[in-house]
Amino acid sequence: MSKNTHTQVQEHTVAIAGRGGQGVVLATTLLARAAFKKGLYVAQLQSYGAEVRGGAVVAYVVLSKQPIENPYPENYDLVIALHEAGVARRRNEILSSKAIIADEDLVKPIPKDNVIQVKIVKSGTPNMVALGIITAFIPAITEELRKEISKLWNAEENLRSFDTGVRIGFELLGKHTKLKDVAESLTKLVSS
Amino acid sequence: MRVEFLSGNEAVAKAALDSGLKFYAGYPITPSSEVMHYLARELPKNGGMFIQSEDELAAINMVVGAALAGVKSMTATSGPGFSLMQEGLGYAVMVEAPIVVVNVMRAGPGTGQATKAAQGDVMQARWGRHGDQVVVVLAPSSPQEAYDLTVKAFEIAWGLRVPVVVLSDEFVGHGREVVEMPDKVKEPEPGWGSEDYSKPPFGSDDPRKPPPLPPLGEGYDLLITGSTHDEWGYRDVHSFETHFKLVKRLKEKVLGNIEKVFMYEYFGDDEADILIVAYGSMSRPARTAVRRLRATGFSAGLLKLKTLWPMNYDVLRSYVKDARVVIVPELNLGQVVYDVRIVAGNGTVVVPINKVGGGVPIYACEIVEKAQKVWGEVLEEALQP
Amino acid sequence: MRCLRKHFSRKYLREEVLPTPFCPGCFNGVVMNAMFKAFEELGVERLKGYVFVSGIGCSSWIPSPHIKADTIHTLHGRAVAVATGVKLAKPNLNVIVIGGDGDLAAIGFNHLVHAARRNMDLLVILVNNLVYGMTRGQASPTTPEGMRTVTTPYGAYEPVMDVAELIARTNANYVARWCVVNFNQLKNSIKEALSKYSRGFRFIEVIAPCITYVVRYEGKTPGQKIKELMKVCRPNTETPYGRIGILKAEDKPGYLDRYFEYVKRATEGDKGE
Amino acid sequence: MSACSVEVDRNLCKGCGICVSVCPKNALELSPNIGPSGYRYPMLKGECIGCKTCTLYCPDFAITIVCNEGGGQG
Repeated sequence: MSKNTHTQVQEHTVAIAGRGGQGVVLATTLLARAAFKKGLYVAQLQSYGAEVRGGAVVAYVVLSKQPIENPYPENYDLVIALHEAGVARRRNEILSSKAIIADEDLVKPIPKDNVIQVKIVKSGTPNMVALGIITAFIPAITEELRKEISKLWNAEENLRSFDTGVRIGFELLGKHTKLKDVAESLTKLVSS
Repeated sequence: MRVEFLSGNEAVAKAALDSGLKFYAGYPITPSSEVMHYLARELPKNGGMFIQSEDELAAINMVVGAALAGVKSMTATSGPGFSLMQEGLGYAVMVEAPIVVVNVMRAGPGTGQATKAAQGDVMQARWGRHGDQVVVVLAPSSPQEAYDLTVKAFEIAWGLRVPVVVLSDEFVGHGREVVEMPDKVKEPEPGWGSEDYSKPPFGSDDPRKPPPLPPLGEGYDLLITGSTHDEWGYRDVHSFETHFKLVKRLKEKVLGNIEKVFMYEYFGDDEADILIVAYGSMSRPARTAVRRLRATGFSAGLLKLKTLWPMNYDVLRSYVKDARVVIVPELNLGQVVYDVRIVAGNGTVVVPINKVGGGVPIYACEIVEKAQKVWGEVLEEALQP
Repeated sequence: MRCLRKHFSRKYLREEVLPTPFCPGCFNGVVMNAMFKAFEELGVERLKGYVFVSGIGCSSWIPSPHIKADTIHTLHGRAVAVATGVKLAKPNLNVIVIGGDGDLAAIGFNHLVHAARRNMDLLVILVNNLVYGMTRGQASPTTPEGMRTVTTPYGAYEPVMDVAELIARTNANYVARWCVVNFNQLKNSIKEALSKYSRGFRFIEVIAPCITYVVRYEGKTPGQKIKELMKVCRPNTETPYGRIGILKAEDKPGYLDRYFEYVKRATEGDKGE
Repeated sequence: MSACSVEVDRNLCKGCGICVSVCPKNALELSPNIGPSGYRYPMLKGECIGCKTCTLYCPDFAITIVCNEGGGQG
């Protein structure tokens, strides 16, 4: 029997929403593994259809300095939306998230001021660009993530897309002050 | 201590290997297949046997055969496959074969939603077989517990010669988390370490002590049958006494050891006004809900059940009796809530939260809102003249 | 007074369970004699290291509880699956499955045919009595067309399953079919399947019509049926029960040989990617 | 006198008559009396040549043949 006190639990979630075949699950797995190697507690979950390609996919990573209490957050700190199908699957959770970066071609315009729409899918391999954007919010895991990507079979191309994503991510951070809070809280996770 | 980033399904497979698993038979089914994938790779390298069976009926019966031969054996499946295994599970109960069956629950009935988490197999795991029987059902809430409870499953199965079901779900099985594992697990021993092969293999004077299981091929001339049998295995399909004695012993063997079998955790205030009873994956948002309720001034607690069967109603009652409101969140239309209703007195309001399908969890905020709403109603009723 | 001498089969039997519960004249006993004679001629005096697995049905009671050895009496149809588990868990054991046509050819056919495909190292003896004897003579997959049973009161109309031919078309090593009256051939087959062809899947079908629901319904005594079968069941000829004789005899590597080859690949550098 | 004799375990015999019909010498018949198991049992009526066919076909392990010369047992 444990009698814990009311300590605040600091858990942050990064999600990718997309379509089967875009590599959403793989991207979140790499992100989780890289964060794990940097000493964080992580939980990586996903929701996908029975079909191998084409269905709606939402996958996310919960990051914390302590063991994860609850890997089922009601909303996310940061969402990268790669396809409308994924957004539709978890509409409530995604729309109540702190910051959403959505593909401007494949995701229908979302009229909310915390949504930023940019070219993601057309900038390279979609999941790698997404990972790059996320990394701009947690720069401390960039090297671990690059190591994980290097193990993939088409590492070179993937790394190129990843770097493109990192660039897009930093550009967005420079332009949109709303993203700063999110980046700050995520960065704090690995800083100390 | 080993620390790895594993899915719940991988954690189950690793725990089984660490517990001395040497035989796995299984049939592919979502969302349990990763258990099989892992063991297909590892068992042949570790002196074990792996076979992809023609169906789940074959899988469970092969596993029973291997267990009777004295080898640690396991199978894993999901909903429809688990239904097919029920007959074999009942047989395993009758011949007292120490097997471990992992069921990674998905949304049913029928084919349902193969890739979506659910907790709808609780009653099937408990009562899915014909006749009177008890199996042990454990429900992990995370990859960490998937590891810990699978180790425990082998310990109980071999300690009591009883089938143990590890009732995981898609969230736990496919979710990946950090898992801490000991460097070495003590291999589970038959009869918790004391076996006398001169004693009858199917009878025991002490109902708490399982009979010994001599391995096949050593000259014990074992007579094993799924029909009603006496303590030496001779079939008796007529007498009341033999049958009654046998089924009672099979039940008492497990219930008599309930302190070794029944596992739970409590988190929160002593004698909490609002109690949440949860298990498996849904015990985790429940814990967050309890923390939030307490932070806003409520007296709240979480009773997390790790063992779903046999249920220790005394333990359950001891927590439920002090609560005014008991919330039971489940990814089904209400199954464990019946246990809570059995022990709840008139002064306790039992409220289920049910949600299933689409891979949608019950969120902590939903539990909090429900608790606050019901608490408000209870207060209002109490204040009425 | 001189003590009564014991029948040769009885050294392999649990004395305390005799007489058997089989009907008077039931051919199960003859199949047992053939099997025990084979053991005797192989010099096996004590069946240590042999595991007999059976399912549900009259012929499944041949080993359990009668044979003095490790016996596992399993669920209806699942004997081959349980036997597979035993064999793979303890490869040095000799595992023999005995079952009927309902058990092995109907409810358990999936396991039978896949064990044959795998060339699983088992000896399976199918005692084909043409009906479901234990449950009062319902039609089975091997019931001859036209035969009246409780479930085919106007005569069976489904085509018959030729189990031995089907198994012969798989990867099984050894397949034979004998009538119960081909006593020596049956005995020799069992001997061969335990010695010369001691690996892979070995399948022996024995035609042994149910004394109660086939023979008595034909108005014959067991003795008359034996005489009739002796005329019909000539080795290496076509009979109403299919071709009688050894249908296949090979000595290909069995499942375990292949598995251990596979293990070698796994332990000698193959990463399994 | 027959060189071989037939011994029947009357507790096991179920009187099915298979031994009578498989005997190549037609030397067996079922007794007019009922044995302890409730069935008629086989008796030697003619000459037994010790071929032991009856023992192989006896489904109840009840019949054995004892021949004087060599003391064969089967």
